[in-house]
Order: sequence, then C-alpha cells, then structure tokens
Amino acid sequence: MSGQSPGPAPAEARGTRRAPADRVRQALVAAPLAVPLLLVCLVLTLATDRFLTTGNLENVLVAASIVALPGLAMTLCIAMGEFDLSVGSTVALTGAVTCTWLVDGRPTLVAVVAGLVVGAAVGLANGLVITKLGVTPFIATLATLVIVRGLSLVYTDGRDVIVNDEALKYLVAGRPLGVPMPIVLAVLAAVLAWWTVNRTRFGRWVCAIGSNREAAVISGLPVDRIRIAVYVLVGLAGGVWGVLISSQLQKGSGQLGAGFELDAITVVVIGGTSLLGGSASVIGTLLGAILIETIRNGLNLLNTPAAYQRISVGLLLVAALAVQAIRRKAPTEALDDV
Amino acid sequence: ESEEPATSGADDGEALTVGFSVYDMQFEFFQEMERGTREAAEEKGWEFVLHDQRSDENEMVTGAQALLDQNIDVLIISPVNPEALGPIVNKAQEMGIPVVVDDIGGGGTPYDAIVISDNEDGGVQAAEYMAAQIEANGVTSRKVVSITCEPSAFYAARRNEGFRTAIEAAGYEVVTELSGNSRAEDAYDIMNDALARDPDVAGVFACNDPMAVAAGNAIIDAGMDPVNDIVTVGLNGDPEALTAIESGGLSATVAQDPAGMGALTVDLAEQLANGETPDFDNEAEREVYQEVTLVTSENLADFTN
Amino acid sequence: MDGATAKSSPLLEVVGLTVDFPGVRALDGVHLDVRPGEVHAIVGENGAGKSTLLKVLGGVNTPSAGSLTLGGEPFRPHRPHDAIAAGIAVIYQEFNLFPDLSVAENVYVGREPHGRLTRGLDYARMRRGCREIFDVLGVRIDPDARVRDLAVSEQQLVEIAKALSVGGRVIVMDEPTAALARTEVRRLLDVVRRLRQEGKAVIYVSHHLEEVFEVADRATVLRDGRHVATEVITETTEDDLVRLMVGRDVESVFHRESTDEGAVVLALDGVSAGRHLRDVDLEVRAGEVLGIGGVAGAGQTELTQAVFGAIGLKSGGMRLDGHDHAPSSPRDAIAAGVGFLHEDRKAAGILPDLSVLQNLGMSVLRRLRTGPLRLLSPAAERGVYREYSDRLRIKASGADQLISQLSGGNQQKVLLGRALAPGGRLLVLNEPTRGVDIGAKAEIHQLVNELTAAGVAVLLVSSDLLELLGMSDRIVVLAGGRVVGRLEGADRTEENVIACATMGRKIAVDA
Amino acid sequence: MTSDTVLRPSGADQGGPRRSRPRPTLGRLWETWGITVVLIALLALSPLIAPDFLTQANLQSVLRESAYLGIVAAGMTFAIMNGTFDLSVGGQLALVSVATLAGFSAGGTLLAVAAAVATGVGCGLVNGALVTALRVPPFVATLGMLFVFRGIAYIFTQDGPKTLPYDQADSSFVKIGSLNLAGIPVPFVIMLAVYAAAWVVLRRTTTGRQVVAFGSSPEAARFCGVSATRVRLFVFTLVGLCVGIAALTYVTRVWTADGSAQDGFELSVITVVVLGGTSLKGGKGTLIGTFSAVLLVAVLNDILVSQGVGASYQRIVLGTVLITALAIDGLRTRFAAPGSFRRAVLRRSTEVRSSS
Ligand SMILES: Nc1ncnc2c1ncn2[C@@H]1O[C@H](COP(=O)(O)OP(=O)(O)OP(=O)(O)O)[C@@H](O)[C@H]1O
Ligand SMILES: Nc1ncnc2c1ncn2[C@@H]1O[C@H](COP(=O)(O)OP(=O)(O)OP(=O)(O)O)[C@@H](O)[C@H]1O
Ligand SMILES: O[C@@H]1[C@@H](O)[C@H](O)OC[C@H]1O
Ligand SMILES: [Mg+2]
Ligand SMILES: [Mg+2]
Repeated sequence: MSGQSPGPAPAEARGTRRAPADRVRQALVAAPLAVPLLLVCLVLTLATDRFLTTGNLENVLVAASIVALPGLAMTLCIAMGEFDLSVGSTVALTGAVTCTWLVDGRPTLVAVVAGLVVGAAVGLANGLVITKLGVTPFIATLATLVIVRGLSLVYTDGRDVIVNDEALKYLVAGRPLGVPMPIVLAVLAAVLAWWTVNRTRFGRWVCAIGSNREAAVISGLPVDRIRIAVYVLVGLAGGVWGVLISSQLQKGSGQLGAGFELDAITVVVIGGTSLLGGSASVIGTLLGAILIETIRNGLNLLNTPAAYQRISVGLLLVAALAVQAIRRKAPTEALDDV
Repeated sequence: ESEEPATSGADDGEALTVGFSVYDMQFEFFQEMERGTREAAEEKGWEFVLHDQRSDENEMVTGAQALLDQNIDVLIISPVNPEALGPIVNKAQEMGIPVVVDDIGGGGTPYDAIVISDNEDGGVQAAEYMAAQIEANGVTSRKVVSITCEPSAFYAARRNEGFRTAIEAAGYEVVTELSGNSRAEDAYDIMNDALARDPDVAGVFACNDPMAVAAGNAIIDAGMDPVNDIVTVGLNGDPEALTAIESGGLSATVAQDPAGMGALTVDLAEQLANGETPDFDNEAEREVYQEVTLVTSENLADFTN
Repeated sequence: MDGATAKSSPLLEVVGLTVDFPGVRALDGVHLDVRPGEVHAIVGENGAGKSTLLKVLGGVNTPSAGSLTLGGEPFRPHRPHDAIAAGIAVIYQEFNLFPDLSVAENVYVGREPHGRLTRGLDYARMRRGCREIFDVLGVRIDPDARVRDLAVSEQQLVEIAKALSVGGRVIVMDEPTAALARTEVRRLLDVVRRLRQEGKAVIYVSHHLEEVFEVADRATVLRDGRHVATEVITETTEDDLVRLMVGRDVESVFHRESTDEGAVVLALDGVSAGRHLRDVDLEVRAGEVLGIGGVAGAGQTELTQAVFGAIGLKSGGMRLDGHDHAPSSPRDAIAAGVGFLHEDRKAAGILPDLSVLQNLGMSVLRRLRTGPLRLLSPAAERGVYREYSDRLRIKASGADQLISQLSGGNQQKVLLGRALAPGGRLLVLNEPTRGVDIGAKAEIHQLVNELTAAGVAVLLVSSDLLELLGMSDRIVVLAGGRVVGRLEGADRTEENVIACATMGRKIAVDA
Repeated sequence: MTSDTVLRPSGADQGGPRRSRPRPTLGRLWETWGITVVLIALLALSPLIAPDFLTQANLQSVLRESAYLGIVAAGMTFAIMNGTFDLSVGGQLALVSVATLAGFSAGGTLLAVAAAVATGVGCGLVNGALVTALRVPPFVATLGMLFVFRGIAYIFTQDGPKTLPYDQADSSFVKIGSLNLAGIPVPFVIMLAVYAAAWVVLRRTTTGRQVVAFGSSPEAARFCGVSATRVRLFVFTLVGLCVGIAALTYVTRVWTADGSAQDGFELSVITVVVLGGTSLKGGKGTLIGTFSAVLLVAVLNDILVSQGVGASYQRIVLGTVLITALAIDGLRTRFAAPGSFRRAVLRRSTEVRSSS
C-alpha cells in the first residue's frame, strides 16, 4: 500500500491480509514467544550440563503436555471471551472418583471414563449456570471451584485414595512407538484443536462469540449451546488432567490441583490468546506451556531456592511478554488487553 | 512467667469446655490430631468446641479469638502460622484462659505449654537409615536429594536441617534441595527434574509423606526402584506412606503420632486448668516432646494395626 | 403507483405494534404492510422508532402488544434465529460484525459451507460467494481481510453483503447508506431495484429523502413512536414528507452563509502520516469551512486524525493559530483547542456505560471543576447538559440516561455536543450528520454557520457529496493520500469533486 | 393515504415520546443496590439462623476481620471498572506487611505507616510501569509480579517471619488493629474512610471519570483526551496504595508477616468486586456494591463457621450462595426486562464490542 502511486486511486480494497497471510501473522504472534523460549533454552544449555539431554527435554515436554491438554480447551474458552476458574477443583474430583472406582475393583477403563464423565458434568453445570441462570462466568466458575473442592473433600472424606494400577499408570508412563503417552495425547489434542478452531463452524462460532456476542445472537448462532459445549470441553479436559495427575501419583485426593486453574489460564494468555476473546492461538498455547515448564525445569536444575524461584518465574513471564509486546510494536493494542 | 491460670469452673473433676483450633481438617494428619484431642476430651466428660483455620492465618486469628469468647476454659491450638499466635495468646492471657499449643511452634509467645514432635531428630533418623540402606543396596553414589515443605513452614525446615547435618556427617552430599510446597504434585515434578540433573542419586528425603510417596512414584516412572535403587524416606507416618512401604513404593518414613499428641494436649490442659504445673521436657520453652519413630518394612505391622 | 404492488396482498403485516423500554414507549400502536415486489421506506426523525420497529421484525426486540403476519401466517419471532429462519434478512443500523473474523467468515456466519466428512470449512466457496456479491455492489473488498482492519464504509458493505447472501423474502435495511460514498450508494440502489424485480419485499430506512424518492414505492412516516402516514411516493413530495416527519417546514438544507475569512487557523505543510497520507499542504482560515473530499480510504480519516494527534506525523509540520502544532495525542490537541468528531460512533465515539451527561462532559472535564479540591461540580455538568440538549435538541429521557439507550441520531448529537463544548478555534468534523435526521441536519448546518460566523475554523469530512458541496467554502480533494485538487468558488461542483477523486483532475472547462 | 395526525410546531416535544420523569428503572436500581439488599436480608434473617450473630462482640469481630479485604477491594473496583485487574495484590500484601513490621521495629508506628504506604505505592508503580511502559498485558504483568513480590517477601524473611514483638502488645501501633472507636473497630473505620475517599475520587474527580470512561471504551476515551498511560498508571498505583493501607489493618491483627501471607488473596478480592456488580469488561460498577459484597461474604462466612458447618460443606454452601446471589440478577435481566430479548446477553456484548 505504501508504494501506491499518486493521483487517481480507485476504490481500493483495504486490509489486504489474506487468510494464508493471516495464518502467518498468527504464527508470528506466537513466534515472539519462541524467541524468549530459545533464549531461555540457550541460557540453560550454557548454565547446566544436563538441560540438553534427551531425558531432561522429555521431562519438560511431558510436563508441558500435561498442562497443555487443559490449556487447549481453555484456549477455546478464552477465545470465547470467558474463562473457567473451576479446573483445579475438577482435577481433584475426577482423580478422587477414578481412584475410588479403582479401589472398588472396577476395570480401569470404566474408572477413567467415570472420572471424565464427572469432569464433563462439572463443565455442564458451569455452562448451564452461566447460560440459563445468567451468572457471570467469573463468579459461576469461581463458585464451582469452591463447591467442587468441597464435594471432593466430602467424597473422599478428606482421605487419600491410594491405588496401584498398571493400566492407569500407562497413561503417563506408557510409550506407544517410544513416545511418552502425554506427548502423544497433547499432539493429538493440539491437531484436533487447531482443526476445530480454524477449520470448523464450531471453532469459528466460538471466535465469533468472543469477537462480538451481540452480533452472534443477532446472526442466529446457537450461542448458549456453543457456550455450554465449550464449558463441557473444559470440564472434560480438567477430567483428563485429573486422571493424568492421579496416574502420576497413583492416588486421588480432595487436595490435589489447588491453583491449577491459574496455570491453565496462564499458558493460554502468555501464548498470545487475548482475554478479550475473538481469536485463539493453539500454537501459542503449546509454546506457552513449553516455556513455563522449561523455566520451572531450568530453575530446578539450577537448584534455585524457593524464594528466588518465584522471583525468577515472575520476571521471566513479564520479560517474555515484554519482548512480545515490543516486537509487536502495537502500543495501544497491548494496553487495551486485559 | 506464665500467669496463674484462671480457675473458672475448673475445680477438680468438674466438666470443662475445651476449644481446639486446628490447622486444617483437609489433612489426614490433622484429622488424626483432632480425633485424638476430641476423644481424650470426651473421655473426661468435657465439652469440645472445634475451629478449623483452613490453612488461613487470618481465619486462625479471628476464629481462635472468637473461640476465646465462647466461654471455653482452655484453648488448644495447632497454629497454621505460629508467629500469628501473639494476638491470640495476648487475649487469652487477658481473659485468664490457658493456651496449649499442639505441634508446629509457639512463635515466641508466652503460651502455657507446647507439645512438639522432635522434628530435628526425625530428620536425623531418616538420614541414618538412608545411609545404612544405601550401603546395603551396594550403591556407591554419594548424592542425595532433599525435598522441603513451603518456605514458610519453619517447623518442618528443622527436619531438613536435621537430615542435612546427619547425612553430610555420613559422607553424602545434598545435590538438590528444593521446595515441593508440601504438595505431592510439585514433589513429583521436582523428583523428575532432580533425576534428570543427577541420574545417579542414591537417596531422597521429603519432609512430609505425600511428597515422599510422590517422589517414589516419579522414581518408578523413571524406571527405577524407590527402595533398592534410590532410598526414599518420608516423614509423618501417614496411611499412604505405610501402604507405599508395604508395596515397595517407599523405603521408610518417620512417624509422628498426631492422635497421641492430641491426647497429650488434653492432659496438659487439665493440669493447667487445675493450676498445676506440667512436667516439661524443656522447662524454659515449656515444651513437652512427642517421640518420632522410624517405620520400615520391618516394623510396619506395629503401625498398621 | 406501481401496478404489481397494488394488486398483490401484503407479505408482511404489522398491526398495533407497541414496544416499551424502561421509562420510554418507543412504539405505540404502529401498523405497516409490505407487499412482495415493493420497496417500502420508513422515515422519521431521530428517535421516532424506526430501528425499534425493524428490531421487532428481526426478533431482537419483543413487543409488548401487537401482531405480525408473514405470508399470511402469524409471525412471532422470539429471537433473531426465528426471523432468519422465516426468511427475514436485516441490516441493522449499528453493525453486527465480528472484528476478529475475516470478511468471508462474517458474510457466511451461521451458514458456512463445509465438507461432509471432515466438517472442514470450504473457504474457497466462501471467497467466491463474497466476490460475486461485491462485484454486484461494485466494490473491491478482500474476502480474507479481517473486518477489524476495514474502514467504516467497507464494514457497511460487508453488512449489506451478508444480508444479500442470506437472501430471504424480506430484506430490511436500516440506514444502509449512512456510511457509504456516492458511487456505492448508487450501486446499492440498483441492487434494491433488482431485489424488487425478484419479487422480494424491501424495507428501507434512510434519512436521505432523495434515495427514498428514487427507489421506494411507498413511505411510512413515524413520529414519536406513532404511525403518522403511509404515502405513495409518486403522490407525494419531499416537502410533504418532511412536514409529516417533523411537523413543520424545514429550511432548505445546505444553506451555507459565507462569512468573511479571517486569519489562518490551521496550516499543514507537507504532512505525511499513517499508512496513506503523503505530503499534504492546506490551510483553514477563521470563519471558513474547508471540506475534504475523496473516495473512501483516500486519506480523509488519517488527515483528521493527524490534526487531532491520534496518529503521528511521519514528516511535515502543522501550525495552529501561528504556533507549532505537534500534538502527540488527542489529549494535546484538546488542550490546544481542537474539537473533534469521530466518524465511527459506536467503536470510537460513545462511552456506552456512561450517561448522556457524562458523555457530553468528557471533553471539558477540567472546566467542570470547582472548589478548593477541584472536584467535578454536578451543577456545572448539568449546565453543560442543558446547554447542549437544548441547542442540539437531544432527545433523551434525562441527563442520566445511558447514551447506549439513545437512538443512533441522538447519540450523534451528543457526540457533536462533546466536540463543540471545549469551544476552541478549530473544529474537525468527521461525518457530522451521519444518521442524523433531516431536521437535525439542518440545525447542525445552521450551527456550523453560527460557529464560523463567530470565527471558528471548520475542517469537514463528509461522504455526503451534497453536504460537502453545500457546506464548504473550499474543498480539498484527496486521492491515494495526496491532494489532487483544490476547488474554490465556481469550481466547487459535483462533477469536479468526482473527477478529482477518481481521475485526479478537474473536468476540463472552456477557457 | 393522508396523515391522521395534526401537524404541530416543533420544539414542543423536547422530551420525545412520552418521556415523563427520568426515574431510575428497577433494573438499574437493582444493579446498584441488589447485593446490598441481599446483605440486609441476610442480616435480617440472621437471628433465625445464628442467634449469636448479632452480638456486639461478634459484629465487631466480623467488621474488624474483613477490613483489609474491603480496603483492597475498593482499589480493585477502580481497576476492574477500568477494564483490567491486578493479580498481584496477595504478593503486595505479603511484601508490604513485611516492610511494615520492619519499619515498626526500626522506628515505631510512624515509620511503619510510612513503610506501608511507600511500599504499597511502589508495588503499584512497578505494575503500572510494566503495563504502560513495557506494554506487558496486565494479566501477565501482575501475575508475574505476584510471584516477584512474594519472592522478595520470602527473601526478607529467610531467617524467620517478621513479627511484632510480644512485648509491644500494648503499643499504639497494635491499637490500629484492636481498638474500637465508639464501639466500631478501627480497621472498619479506616475502611469506611477509604470508601468515602474512593467515592469522591470515582464520582467527583476528572481522573475518576477518566478511569471509568476508559473502561467503557478505550478507543472512544482516547478521543476524549484520556491518556491510557495515565489512567492505567493511576489505577495500579491506587491499588498499591489501598494494599498499603490494608496491610496496616492486617499486620496489627496478625502481628506477623512473611512471603506466605494471604495465599489466593487476589481471587477473593476480585470475587467480592464482581459479586458487587462491577463488570469484568470495564466501564460499569459501584463502590457500594463492592462494600456490601465484602460484608456479605464476611457475614456468611461467620454464620457458617459459628453454626459448626464443616469446612467442606462451608465451601459448598458459600459457592451456592454466590451463584444464587448473581442468578437473581441474571434471571431478572434475562426474563423480566421489558422490551428486549435477552438483554443480559446484549448488554454484555456491547461492552465487549466497545473494548475491542
Ligand atoms: N435499549 C433501549 N433502552 C431504552 N430506550 C431505548 C432503547 N433503544 C431505543 N430506545 C428509545 O426508543 C426510542 C426509539 O429509538 P429508535 O432507535 O427506534 O429510533 P430511530 O427512529 O431509529 O432513530 P434514529 O434515526 O436516530 O436511528 C428512542 O427514544 C430511544 O431512546
Ligand atoms: N496536559 C493536557 N493536555 C491536553 N488535555 C488535557 C491535559 N490535561 C488535561 N486535559 C484535558 O482535561 C481533561 C481533564 O484531564 P485530567 O484530569 O487528566 O487533568 P489533569 O491534567 O490531571 O489536571 P490536574 O492535574 O490539574 O488535576 C481531560 O479530558 C483532558 O482532555
Ligand atoms: O508433618 C506435618 C505435615 O505433614 C503437615 O502438613 O503439617 C504438620 C506437620 O507436622
Ligand atoms: Mg435508528
Ligand atoms: Mg474515512
């Protein structure tokens, strides 16, 4: 456009970004996150001799996969302009249910499905309260966070439910084709999420709602049903998270997962999906999860005391996003973001 | 220095009301402590009022002070933050109500008595067992890992101090010391990272059992054995630790006796209410010790009843 | 009267329609009938209830009384979905677009074509469909562009494209041309005629009566929420309609009272800014209206935003009242005495959660402070409200009504009041009468005359060519971000503006 | 074909269609006062549920303990009305508390107060600078600083928490937390003063107006001369200042501070603000709503605890009440609003739109 010749100018088409270019732009939004990620990796490679080993990188990717799974569902929710605070408690309740069913002697598959159903049910409850009772998502999911935590404690009677189940273990420790199971799950989920967000009606409608809910209603989109579906998905993903954590720890407990909701939201937001809604960056969420887990892993490898770990995590988060903002050179855009 | 306790309705044999402010009933440890306290009080025919601090220091101060207003004769408190005992003890003293602290710490306040596990000794026992077991396993590495509670848990830090001193004396090096915030989820990740850093660690100590069992699971997931390859030791004696020792997921734990501690606080409360001076293990700090015991597969049966 | 229209029975019939808002009865027993193959205009002052009526048809507003019949069947839309399903396509006055989605996705929202098996969206088909509609409309808009990046007029065209692609039996258009340039209006009117030919019923709302007389078969006049009259276009005149709308004769519009020109107030010297604007020189004198012409996207918006400090200069300089004028933000420009009206009322004009009073006062907050603590004075605020609600005849149920509850035209008046309130020497007006009714339009023009008489310099951007010609003393025409023509005196003709805007030169005149 | 209405001269109908009195509608009244009504209802019912609730000592205790939350919530109301929020308040409270107690032991009450205010404002300025100068989105900036502030607090308390020495129990400093003025606890008096001042700033100053305007539509506000940098800097600094004041009422009640103080505080604060009717999309909200919501949560909590409801069940009840309180409003706007289809949906999305 800048090279436009003077003089007669026909009614020109504005906004020349095409969809493929739009995708490049999306990738570029995620790419600045790749820059801090590479920086962090470089520093860690130099500072420790163990960072760049297959075993360690696999650790990082497994941990990132486990938080990316709920993160991907949360990406949809945030793209819709809302978020779900109840995930951490859902982790506790699903884990508790799955482990209790295992202890009661039910087959692993049944127990896992039961846990996932419970997670989806929490999501359904969120969706119904939000759409049918008109409660703000923040309060609705915060209330569910509190209630579901209470329910998991009541359900477990405040005690650990210990299991020893090989099949359950397979979900985190299994290696189909030599790749750790969580990575397999996360990659599958990411492909599905990318397809859904960018290539299906459902995904576009989710972004449409996040972009302008009034217009979505006026355009006749089934807004309530979409919102409920997204909350069910987030609940389900919380269930997956709960099952994976229980698989790792071989126990269920009313206390697990406290504060996880913020982790899930954080990977999405640092991945570049705006809390204002309207667009979703699946790649960003993956990179966000990897960045967070790399930082955590690195600080552990460096044996950083807790107090300094906090400070470093905080500063690195801020720095990563500052780099992103500067690279984006969009002053007001960043400011208007929540 | 501690004041003459009030004797309101505390004549010998008469029914007292005891208020117990507990750290957090979410944790099995404190559920046991509550059970021990309540059952001992009921046995004496006392009235028992419970307050749950829910791990919140604001709730601790508010709730415990409110408890003092409910016509209790003695306050037993297991403080989420011992340093916040000041305003509570201060008010209790003004009202002439004796305060018995259960576990955690007294925060330098003029409480009347404190029952406390010997945390440092717990760490020492863990270290000594670990060193012996590593030898027995025939492992030559001298690297060990220590997983601590949250940085604010000063009482629990003594366990790691005791552990560190004793294990270093035995010729080992603590290569990783990180906080798992008392949470199993965090400890699992920390153990993973510690193994990536030093694949040849010979032992790991976690200052509570949920973290120790989680570390054991991480070791198993890394294809190793938390008893024969890497000696894994916890502290508390929680049911999950006992189960894990039985199934080979944990080498040992150092058991506290929360129910016993609860019962002990009730005895102390009775003596204080009657104006007697209890028999302290440490006169100056008004401490009564509760023993800690090492639990291994050998003596496991004594603890699982 | 058109023969076909007379014979056929109504496709859509509205009887006794009443709509209540808290504290306001927006419609009161309104009736309306629209036949297939008819273009039915609805006219009335700002706040008369036109949009409310259309929103009932679209299932957005629920009436408190009255009945609708569609194709002979009772019709009671409870939500927009019902109306869409019944074949009613509505272009609302305020856009209902998804800024983060592409043009094609907006046009096809809710009806996206997709593959059977993979459910993958068929973008190729969506793009093709868009291009076809845009060709008919004679515009070039990239189907893959993000709507957020489009100019207001382009957004309007996307709205139109959306409604056209839906099809349906009844097409409802609420001020579709308010944001369009002249050529685009022509194309749209052609499209409307074609729809009529196809036997569709078109409901057309506009404040531009010449459009109404060009395409409509009948016109229904609303006033204060009531049905005043339904006239056959061929049997009435513009003056008659206006009288029915406002209850009085309206002075001929665009009556510019030229004043003696004073000193230069604003001077631009080689200004380049934003994505387009290149090397612009111009002067605006005290007491003068300088009009800026050009097709959409020629750089008018960037010019005004540069003057207002909303975008930075790349090169060149500005002088205001003889002093250097280099505002780094609108804040600086306001402090320097520049009044500004934004063209995009909804996105960059109104503060939707604030009251009419608070919206008005925003530009003069500092002046509203009293007392040692410099606190805002409610009395002073009400003073501002009284002054401008009288002067601009703003229809609101009170000073504390939320601005988002006002009709579009009344919102515009509030924003105009906000631009005037600082009372500076330079006023930058972007589309000042967009969506404003004919009576109010004349009042605004009168106001501009008063201001210039008092020595204010006005920079006017208007896509309404008649307004631009009628109100400007001189016109600067932009194309591709550059000045391509300066028209004064007798040169200020429609032909010249169009010629400059599209060909870069005036129509050749005999020497 | 002819008009059935008599033409009348213009100007006679300034008010427009049947606009009688500009009385506030029930809906807007409920938006402002709804949560207060719920609070009053709960207080009125409390003798039936918990006979001991309305005793002077208990009321004093409830008011005293909720003050610090309430004071921070006042600042957070500005932030949320401005369309942002501050996730770092928990870390700020910890750090300010540590600084306050350090100040007290170094130089008594005056230095403690100075340290509290200075540290609070300092934290706020840091957040504000990150958001405005470095353009870090507020969510990540304040989340990051939550870790940083707590971390710093931990570093300063590595050898043990900062505590108020027991022998200072009678000092004037401690009185801030424990004294009553005419039967009203001093922390609550401070909270009242903060709300009064906040009300004046929000309603009667240009800055307050600009905060709300920006929250309602950042783009429109920019064209009204509102500087995003200034309002955001102001808002984050104000939150910091409120934390500074709140910390004074906090440490004088618990006498101790380290990095762990009030874990999860940010969520509690944002909850009461949203419960009080302030929209997370910005532009809309009231201080009285926040104020009432603070008390509502405190009263509920107190009643549940005093009724011996176990912690697990307390959660369930509290969560259910939260939903119910907002469902009343949600259902009202959804079904009872005249004229409009799903006004709740429409109204919210207008805000979304305007901020995009
Ligand atoms: N959501 C609402 N709440 C309250 N009053 C409303 C609302 N929407 C419209 N009104 C009122 O209803 C009346 C009719 O408004 P409407 O938008 O239908 O007018 P209009 O004829 O389309 O005007 P314009 O030409 O300015 O667009 C106005 O007085 C307006 O203030
Ligand atoms: N420096 C300035 N430049 C331009 N406009 C300003 C400036 N200061 C204030 N304004 C205008 O005045 C109104 C009030 O702004 P604001 O409250 O920020 O004033 P202020 O500079 O803080 O005043 P003070 O510091 O004297 O209280 C705003 O609408 C703004 O447009
Ligand atoms: O060891 C115990 C720990 O596990 C619990 O969390 O807190 C109290 C401690 O004594
Ligand atoms: Mg209208
Ligand atoms: Mg323009």
